[in-house]
Amino acid sequence: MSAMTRAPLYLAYVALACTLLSGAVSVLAVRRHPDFLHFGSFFFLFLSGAASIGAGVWALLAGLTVSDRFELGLPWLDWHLRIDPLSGFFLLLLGTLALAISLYGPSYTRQFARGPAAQPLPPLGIFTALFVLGMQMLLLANDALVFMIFWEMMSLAGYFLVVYQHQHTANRQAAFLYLLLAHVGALVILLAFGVLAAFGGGLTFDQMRVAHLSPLWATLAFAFAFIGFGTKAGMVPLHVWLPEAHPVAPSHISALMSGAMIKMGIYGIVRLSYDLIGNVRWEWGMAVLIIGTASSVLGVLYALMQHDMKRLLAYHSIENIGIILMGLGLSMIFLGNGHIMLGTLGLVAALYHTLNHALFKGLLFLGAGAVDYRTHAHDLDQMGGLIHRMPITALFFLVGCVAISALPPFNGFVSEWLTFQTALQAPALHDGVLRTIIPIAAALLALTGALAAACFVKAFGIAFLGKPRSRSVGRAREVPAGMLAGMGLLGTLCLLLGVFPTTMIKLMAPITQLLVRDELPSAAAQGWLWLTPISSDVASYSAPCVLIAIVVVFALGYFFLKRGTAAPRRAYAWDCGFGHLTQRMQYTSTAFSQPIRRVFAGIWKVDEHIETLASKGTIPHVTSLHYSLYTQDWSWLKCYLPIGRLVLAAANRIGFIQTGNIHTYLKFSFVTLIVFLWIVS
Amino acid sequence: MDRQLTAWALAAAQALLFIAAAPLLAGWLQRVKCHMQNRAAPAVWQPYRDLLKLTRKKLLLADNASWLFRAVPYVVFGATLLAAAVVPLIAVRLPTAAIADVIVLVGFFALARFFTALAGLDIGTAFGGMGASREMMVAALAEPAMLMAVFTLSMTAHTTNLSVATEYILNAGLVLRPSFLFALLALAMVAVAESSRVPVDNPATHLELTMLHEAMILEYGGRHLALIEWATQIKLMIYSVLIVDFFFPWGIATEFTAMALAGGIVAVAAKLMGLAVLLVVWETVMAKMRLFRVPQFLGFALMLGLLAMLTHVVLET
Amino acid sequence: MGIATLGLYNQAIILFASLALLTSFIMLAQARMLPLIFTFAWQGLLLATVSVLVAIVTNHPHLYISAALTFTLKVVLIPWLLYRLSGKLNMHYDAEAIAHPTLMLLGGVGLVIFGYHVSQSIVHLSGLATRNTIAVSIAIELLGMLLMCARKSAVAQVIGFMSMESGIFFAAVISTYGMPLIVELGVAFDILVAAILFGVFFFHLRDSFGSLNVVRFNRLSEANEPMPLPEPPAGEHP
Amino acid sequence: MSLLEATLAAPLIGGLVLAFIGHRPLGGWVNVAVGMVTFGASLAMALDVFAHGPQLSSGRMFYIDAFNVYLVVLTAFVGLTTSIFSRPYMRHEVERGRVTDRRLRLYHSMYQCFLFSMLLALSTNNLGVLWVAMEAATLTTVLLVSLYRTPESIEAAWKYFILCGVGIAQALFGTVLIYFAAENKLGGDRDDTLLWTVLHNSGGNLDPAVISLAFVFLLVGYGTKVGLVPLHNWLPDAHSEGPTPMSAVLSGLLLNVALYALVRIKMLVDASLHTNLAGHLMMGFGLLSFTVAGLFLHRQHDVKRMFSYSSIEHMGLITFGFGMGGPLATFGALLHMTVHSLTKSAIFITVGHACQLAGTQRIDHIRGLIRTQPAIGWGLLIGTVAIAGFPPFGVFISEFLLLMATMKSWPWLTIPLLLGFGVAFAGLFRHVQRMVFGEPPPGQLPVEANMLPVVVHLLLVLWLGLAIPGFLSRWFEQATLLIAGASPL
Repeated sequence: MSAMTRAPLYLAYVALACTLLSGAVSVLAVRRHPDFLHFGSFFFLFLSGAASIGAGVWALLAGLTVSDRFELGLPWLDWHLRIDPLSGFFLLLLGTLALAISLYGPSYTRQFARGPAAQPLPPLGIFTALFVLGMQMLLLANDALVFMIFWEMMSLAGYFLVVYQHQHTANRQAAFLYLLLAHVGALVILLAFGVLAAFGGGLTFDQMRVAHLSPLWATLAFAFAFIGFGTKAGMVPLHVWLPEAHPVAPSHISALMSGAMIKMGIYGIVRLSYDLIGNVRWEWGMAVLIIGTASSVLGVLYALMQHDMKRLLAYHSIENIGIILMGLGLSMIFLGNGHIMLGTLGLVAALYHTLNHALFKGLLFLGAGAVDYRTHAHDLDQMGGLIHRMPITALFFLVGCVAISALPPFNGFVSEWLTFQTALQAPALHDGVLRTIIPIAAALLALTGALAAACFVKAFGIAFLGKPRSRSVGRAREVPAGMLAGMGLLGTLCLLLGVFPTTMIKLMAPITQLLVRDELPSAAAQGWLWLTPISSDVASYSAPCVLIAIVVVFALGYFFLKRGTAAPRRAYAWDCGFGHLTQRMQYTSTAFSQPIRRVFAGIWKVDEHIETLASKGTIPHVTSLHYSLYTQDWSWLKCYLPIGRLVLAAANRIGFIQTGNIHTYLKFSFVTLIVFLWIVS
Repeated sequence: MDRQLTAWALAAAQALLFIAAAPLLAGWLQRVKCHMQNRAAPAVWQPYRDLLKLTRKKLLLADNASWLFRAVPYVVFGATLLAAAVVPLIAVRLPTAAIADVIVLVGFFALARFFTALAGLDIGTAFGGMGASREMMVAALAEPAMLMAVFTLSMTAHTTNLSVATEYILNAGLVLRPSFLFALLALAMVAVAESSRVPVDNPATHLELTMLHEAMILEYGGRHLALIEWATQIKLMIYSVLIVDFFFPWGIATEFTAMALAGGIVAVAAKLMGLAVLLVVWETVMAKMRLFRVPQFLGFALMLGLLAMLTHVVLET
Repeated sequence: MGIATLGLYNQAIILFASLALLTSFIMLAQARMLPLIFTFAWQGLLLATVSVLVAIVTNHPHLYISAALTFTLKVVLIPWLLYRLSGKLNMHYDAEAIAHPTLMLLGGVGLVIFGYHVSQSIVHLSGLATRNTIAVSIAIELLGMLLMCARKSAVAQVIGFMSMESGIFFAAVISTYGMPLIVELGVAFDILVAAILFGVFFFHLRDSFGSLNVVRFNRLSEANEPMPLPEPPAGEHP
Repeated sequence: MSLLEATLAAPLIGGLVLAFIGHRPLGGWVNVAVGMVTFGASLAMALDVFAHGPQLSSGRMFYIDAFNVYLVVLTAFVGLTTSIFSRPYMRHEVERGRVTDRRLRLYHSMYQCFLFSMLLALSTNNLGVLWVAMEAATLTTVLLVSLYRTPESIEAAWKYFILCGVGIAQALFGTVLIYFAAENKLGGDRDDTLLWTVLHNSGGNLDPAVISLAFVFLLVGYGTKVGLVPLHNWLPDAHSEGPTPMSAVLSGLLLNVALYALVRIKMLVDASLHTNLAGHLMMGFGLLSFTVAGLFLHRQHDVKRMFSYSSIEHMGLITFGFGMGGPLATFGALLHMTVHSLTKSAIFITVGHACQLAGTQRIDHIRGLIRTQPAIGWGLLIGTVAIAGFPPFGVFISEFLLLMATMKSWPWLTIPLLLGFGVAFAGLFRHVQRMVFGEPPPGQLPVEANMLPVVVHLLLVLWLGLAIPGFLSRWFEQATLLIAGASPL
């Protein structure tokens, strides 16, 4: 019996071993044998991903909680490991992404083996492995020490991956900022554990679970945890590192970071507030809801102003983290007010969106990587027309765009719909203020969704549609099969999770059982076809029907309209009769977002520069006009820069201690002596 | 089981009726408008003729149109069709209503809009880009306003399911809810914006400065254009029916007898005609506003929606 | 108890101790090099005498050894060394301007009072009749440090250092009749080596700085070259 | 106890021998050999102690207990590895003409004498001898700091000499006062009164007034050598101007030894003083040094200077830990002593090679190490990561423990501590990153480097970070029991 019940943990060990092997193999990937990375390392990563999926699914299906310990660490504190449905769920998420990038990586990393972007390969493999290992272990950790060790290992490995192409200044600056904030965040998390340990009388999670905290201390611990993990998750205003770090990393790493790493922040928040601290309070929920709303709206608004593809995606990670936090916040509010079922619904919505975001954001980053791989273009305003050159990549990228814009029948829509449903139950609360604030948050969520749609119309339209805006883009080719397979996997999952939500929600029942001792019995009450979170009278959604309907429309259109008609004739675009079109007449990304920039002016620090060059002559007329636009993040200008300046100013001030004059030094020790003598006598 | 079948059959029939009637509404609208503006009016059936003609035309595509460009009309039409299928037109308690609630309805519109905008960008014309950019801006502001209005209703009815909500309001009888008034106004303004009517947009023009929706579909022709035009008409009808259902549901059939259904048809037809007249009056007295006054217009709608929600929470519970 | 009630030896101890204190003050005020060295030697002599007297009073014979050590080091070796060096560096007759001499003397007086205040809490342990001389020893130590803080010449600093040492030795003698032998020998050895090393350094310093004025030794100052403050980024565009 | 005498004799004899043959090519090897002998002897002695518990030498001259035994081993070990590193390094210096034969001889001989004095200071049972050894450590190193005879180095040496001399003089006064107190209470045989064993056993009945005075003098005295702000000013100069092997042992070992002396004194003081005065003073000093040094890191332009400030920072942290007392904090502080000296000496070794590579110590002129010589680049980077307190390295564990202890006993002190960590990390990393990454300046060539010591040190630190081996943890526990009077278990 024990073998069967402990199986998830053993599978997890297999995954860890494979990760280590993948790191070990890539040590051999010196310049002469790059295949050790391309095949050896990624092969083991594939196995590791598969194993962690297995472990996670097993733990979820069986609703098992298995723990284990090793004679490591401190003399009086072993390493405690444990796998339960929650960590299983995140292992599943992580494994899926690992699987995808291990399919995608072998071809993608060839650009580092030789050519202009050549880099030593072993670090890439080793730190990718350590990165994954850190995440797997922190998910399995069952005491604060192990958790912190591997939390920091994850951050550190991430640093080395961000700085991998270190000849670019941008990479170095981004990596430094990333590591700094990661370190500070980790220290704050440490404080949260410190509070729990002080009350629980020990560093193991089991001791913390049984600790009895006064509301004040519990709130303090939660605040520390929220700030610390929020830094990693990239919530506003602690997000500044994210849009710097994600774009400069290699794309499969960006996928892993944006898809998995920032989710570890969510995992931490859930683990601490629901599991370790326990009995959630609605005030926390308020904080989380407000921060989440701010993150989502600001994230998408900043994303709209970006024209670097990966930067844009990075800001959307902030937005989606905000949506997840909104779900969590609603769940906490309802739980705090004693509505267990609604709290469960919010939690499910949040976790569902976590998984969805991992899938489509991973997909989008891989797509951006594919474009970069063929065209070496990051700037949207240099792309265009790629749908003709890279049709399959375009299809997958489109799937990602539709999914992240929360459009039915894809997965992004389901989780946002669940969040809406949770929000709409606000009347169940007694507090009138909550009842008003929550729907407003919901409306802002709607705004976020609409803006996201706008942003991805821009991203896909400018990059893949229209005409190529630069020569290298015009000459692009489709990417190798491996990369397509990686994207295809994630794209398919996006569709499946969108069409069969009931199955997924059933799978997540053990998590809510573990955390809030409840699940959603009504969700699939009407059968797999109908998603009815609360009851069929309140709300229902049938994704399969939607999919079928659209397919049917296509079929009918084919039969009644297309069949028998001649093949369409091709001609110049009409364009209201204006003459020849050049690619320079197309809308650029900057132009596309101009109306929204005007509507929401003031959210950004916008500096526009227009330089006109007038011709000589009796009638001067403008010969050339150069327009440039910078949008900057207020939180950077108003928060981080001042802190940096403050520290450096203090450092400069304090220089007087080291004057170099020995008399000063002697006086220091003399005065110290006198003062102390005075104190004691 | 038998009852189930009839229900499904009815639902299918209603959906078909819905999409079939949509051009009629457009035609009626056109006719009334011409009368009001002292112009010679086309027949009410004119839209049908147009659609038929378009489907017969030979398809002409811009030279760098991609597969996406050709798929978009079907996606748009499919999404709109689904939206039509879930809105109770003549009867409530129809099973199709369970496929999607009002939030999903908004999702369908968003889906259609998303792909239309992409199609606008596909050819690479300046007009297409302009249309897409402006349309998305308008949508970004319209969607939250609409949801605020809808949330007010669904909070009152404790459901987001259209059919159930309609039935609730029907059974509640005539209650003078200030929140409903505000919600009605908000929804009407959003409807005007979303179905690209004056003052936000002007469907009857191809001037660079005034186009929003038209600019995106400039490059379409033949059956593609037919599908999109039809979808637009259906969309207008959906909005009108929503307003009717939510605020004046009386007369809609609650049981599946021939009498009741006939009554439902008559009632909804009458209500729609009345609504159309109101819309025409509005369109005649209003002038198309500058693009950057549209945000203020929609902002006002959002404000109304918020007001509706607040009054609901503060005064009505 | 009044000094009158003490025996002659004890009175002598107190007398010589106070004279040693006086020499510290003289060193503080003494601007010229040669007299400074001689004063230091005198101080050593006084302290050696005191330790002999203490040895007689409390008949601790091994105090003679520490007295001898003090004599050889503080009266003979180190002054001689300094004399030779300052001769080699021909600075016998150069004098330095002392900043605020009166102020410094007043400060010295303050230090004496402070030393007395500090010693108050501990003297009651000493069985010695002349226990208050502990205050004097503390004062000598602190005055030596003050000298180091005040003087610009490296040689003067060394003298200040040495007089600190002698103050400590003095404290050891009168409070505890001297330290264990091995410690005393070790300390003496260290001081001797230190003195020699100081001599070596005088030459190095002179060679590389051209003078023994310690104020000039500030190449390693960090006060200059501060860090530039970060500026707002110029936007994401390159 | 012959093993201990061997441990002490080896470096002494080695120093004498090297005083004659130090300049020969053989000298470097002899240096290494002596280091090996010392390390072997110390290890054997440690195992002996580990087997039979604390040992008092005949004549009660030396005393080895759980606290100092592992410091002895650590000192011998780092001495050995640094001598391994210093052989090629000094040869390179001779080739560059920065060092003559005479000075090379001086260097080798003094290196061993320095080790001897530190081992003596650690293992002696007599507080007076402890003082003598500390002073001897200063005297042996002061000429090495000025080995290059540049004006800067001589100035640095002078400041080192004067400041440490003055400080150590205060310590002497403190020792005298302790003797005074002890001699009053215990009386007995005069030569025993300064013996640690005697004093410690007599614990409690020394006169508090005298002891607190003594502690002030000793704190200021030995604190100067530990490098506590504001007595630290000599430290950056001495570390940055001397030859790199000296910097490695100074900051890796000397600071430890001084801190060791301070902690011994604190044990005495706590025993007889029933207030927590000593602890509070040390905490204040430690916290001040920690924060101030962290700020100073930001404004450095010389790489060795920067890392010496990081040493000040960590010493401050350890002092804070010891001052806080309590089993958890003491355990953390002991662990931190070990990992810090291992990591910091490894870093200085790497930095030495890096400076030879770039031909300068200016941070602004050191670039792209990882391109020119990956071994050095990675060594420096990983060393910095380790010292910055990132897992899985041991420094993280000790800082974790210290934070937890602070959280338990002084919750509100965690805030300055955390700020300090953040500031220090930023200050350290902003410079190191620029040196390691980026494009190397044209014409930068690899140098002959022996990275073995670095690898060994970092592996040890990694080991300590993942799992503290049983015997070591038992040592730490015994030491904790000794110092804090309770075991963390």
